[in-house]
Amino acid sequence: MTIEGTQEYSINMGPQHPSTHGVFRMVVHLDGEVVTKVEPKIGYLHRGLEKMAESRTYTQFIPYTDRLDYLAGPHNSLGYVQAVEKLMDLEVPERAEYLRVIFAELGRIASHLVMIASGSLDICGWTPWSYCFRDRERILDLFEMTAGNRMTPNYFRIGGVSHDVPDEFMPALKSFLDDMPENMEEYLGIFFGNEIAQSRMKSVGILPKELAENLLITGANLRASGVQYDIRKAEPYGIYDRFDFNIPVLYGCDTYDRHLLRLLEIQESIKILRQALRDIPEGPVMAKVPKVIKPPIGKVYHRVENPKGEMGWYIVSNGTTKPARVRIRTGAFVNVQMLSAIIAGWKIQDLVTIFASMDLVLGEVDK
Amino acid sequence: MSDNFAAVGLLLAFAIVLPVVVMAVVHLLAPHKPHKEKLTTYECGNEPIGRAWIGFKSNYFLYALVFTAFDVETIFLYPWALTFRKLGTFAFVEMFVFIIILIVGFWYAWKEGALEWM
Amino acid sequence: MKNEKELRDAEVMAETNILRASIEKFLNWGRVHSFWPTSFGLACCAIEMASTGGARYCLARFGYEVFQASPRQADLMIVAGTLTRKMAPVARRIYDQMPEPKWAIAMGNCACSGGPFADSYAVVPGADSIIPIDVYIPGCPPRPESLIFGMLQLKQKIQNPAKARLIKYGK
Amino acid sequence: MVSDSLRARVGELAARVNGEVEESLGVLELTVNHSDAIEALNGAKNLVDVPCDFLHDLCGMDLEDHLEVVYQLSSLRGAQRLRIIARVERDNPVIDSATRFWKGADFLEREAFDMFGIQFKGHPNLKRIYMWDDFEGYPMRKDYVIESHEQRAIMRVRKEGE
Repeated sequence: MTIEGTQEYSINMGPQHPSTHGVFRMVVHLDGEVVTKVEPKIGYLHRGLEKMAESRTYTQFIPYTDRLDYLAGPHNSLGYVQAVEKLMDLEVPERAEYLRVIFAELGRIASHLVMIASGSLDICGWTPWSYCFRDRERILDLFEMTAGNRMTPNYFRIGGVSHDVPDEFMPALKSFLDDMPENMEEYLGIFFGNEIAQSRMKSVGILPKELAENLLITGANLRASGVQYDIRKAEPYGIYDRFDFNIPVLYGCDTYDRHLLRLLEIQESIKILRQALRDIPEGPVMAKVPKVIKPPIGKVYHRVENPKGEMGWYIVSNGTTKPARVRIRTGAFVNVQMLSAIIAGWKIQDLVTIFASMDLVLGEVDK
Repeated sequence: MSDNFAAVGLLLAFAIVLPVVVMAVVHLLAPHKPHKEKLTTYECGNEPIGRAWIGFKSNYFLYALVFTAFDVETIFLYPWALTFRKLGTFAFVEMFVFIIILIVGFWYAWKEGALEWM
Repeated sequence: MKNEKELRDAEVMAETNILRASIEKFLNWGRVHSFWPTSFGLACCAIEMASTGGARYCLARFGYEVFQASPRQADLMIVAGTLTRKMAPVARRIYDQMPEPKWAIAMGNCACSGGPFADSYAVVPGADSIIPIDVYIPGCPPRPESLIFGMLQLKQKIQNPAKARLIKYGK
Repeated sequence: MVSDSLRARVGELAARVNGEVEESLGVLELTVNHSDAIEALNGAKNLVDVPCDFLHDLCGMDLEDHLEVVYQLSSLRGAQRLRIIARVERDNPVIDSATRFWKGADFLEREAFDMFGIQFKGHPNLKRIYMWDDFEGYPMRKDYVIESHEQRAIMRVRKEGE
């Protein structure tokens, strides 16, 4: 649709680019300033995790799961560990289940904080970026307090968690949960209330409901387009059915709603964490698990509501200590297709905000 | 009317000498090792696609033209704004004639659609 | 790495000229107190590099917090994450496009030696086969403090080159 | 926990596309040949009252003697779940593409092609998604030999236009 006499200009928003949140490359075809087509080219961080899973035992693969979506480390290992337990039909003690929910929801809050931070950084909002990273540091302290590593704690084991939390974990978590609500007021004030951010994000990058379902989008991007679907409610795994929290759904389908939804999900996660903190029982944290884990022959597909989308683990075991096939269906890998579907007609600066609202992490996209 | 033009001459000399000195020092001291890979165009680490010498829409150029026209106008306004009380009413009216002529030009550009941003 | 050799020989020749050496010492003093790292973040280490620039670990105390996106204005490349074989030519090109007094830090096990992904079919085992690395920072991901310590080690290495065998490359 | 209406519907569907149904860990599995995989998908998509119309995952599998394409289906509005396994020969792996039902299957199929070499007929642009275009071999196959350290340390030369 270029006006006659003007040609289409194609550039590389390549692997090393400040706004692509990692090594994501897209060839952008421009007519002046308006984007006509985008071809995402991924694979620049493809480390072949599925192939390596076939040459590692079940417990050896747990640290790799943290490095898939490295912003919400514990949440990926939650999916993998529960899939293997489903395969071995293992019963996890109560306290371990609660600790898993606490770590998973902390991972979700940390991931959503980085999403809001990078979303605002892409519109040159430096202050929200430092506020979100300041709050995220407190979550990383909690991870480090128990498991030693900040971002990828590698804390879950098949059959429970590796060890109990130290005594100063619960008070620290409690004080973090008490401070969080007024931090949220800060974010609303700086970023979501800021009219520059609103004018840059409101009604930009519309993803209609039917297109979202047809593109198999899952997670917060789907709920921002008005589809009430969350695996924690649709198909509760672990002990998520004991907590009462609601699923925020927004119907704006635009970039602003996708960002706002992450903020609402942080509020829901705080609600879950408060209930988990209130009624966490005492007791063992690890089930009776044989020294060498040899699940029976079988296939299992276990889905987990990862902050980036829905993460599916399809594990096929042939009775030996190493899985025959570990298939990782990551939310961000399928959500990438949303970009080329809705980008035609927006300007190149809108492309940056739409890309930020999809909340991609390249470790998860490229596996 | 103060006529000590020495200050202005000093400022002019300093304004010319400083860049020359800095450029010379940089030229002498900075390591200068151009090799083929370094001089390739930077496009996020990839080979550039297509040609950069293409025809793009003309309204970007028109926008720039309208801007330069009115930028030059403001340059004329500065000295006048400082001293119009001393210059008397004639200069005052004369400048407004100048502004009105440019407003007509602005109106014409606006009507012709030079300011649409597609 | 042909051009690598010539650059090193030029440095050896520069060392012998006394006047040049003292000016070089003074320039190095200026350079090491203001690294401009290019944000070459690949994987999890990139997020740790970002939180190093955040408010708590504050890389600004050392003057290194200006993360330049384009290699033209950068003089330090931090390879933060897993360098895959598809990304290797891109990394080499960005390293080549950086102006001359440039150094490279391999942050994290993946950049140092391929780390946990060393036996994968798609990963370059160690970024030093692609880019001449000056400082290796172990860790997966290394803590922000160890990244800052690595940059300070680079500062020591540049300020007294004789001790750090900077010039004895390939001798 | 498989609802018997789903079991009945899937039984009829299996009869129609002559596939076998079994149940593993509470999820129905319908194994079909690759020629009528599309028919099975279409049938599952509009089962009468338990439509499995959301494709969660599409992945390749390598079982020494033949390859498999595994579709994990479920629905955004009900609790029904179904797994369709389509057997594909190893030497000439061709199957119809599911992008006609879901546009989202595009990347999933490109990944299966990149990793296993399964050709998807009717796919908009079937190219490698993870590896670079002139990479030979399909890494996820069991018989793929990983190159040595030295070979992987050599920087590949990019061909034009990449």
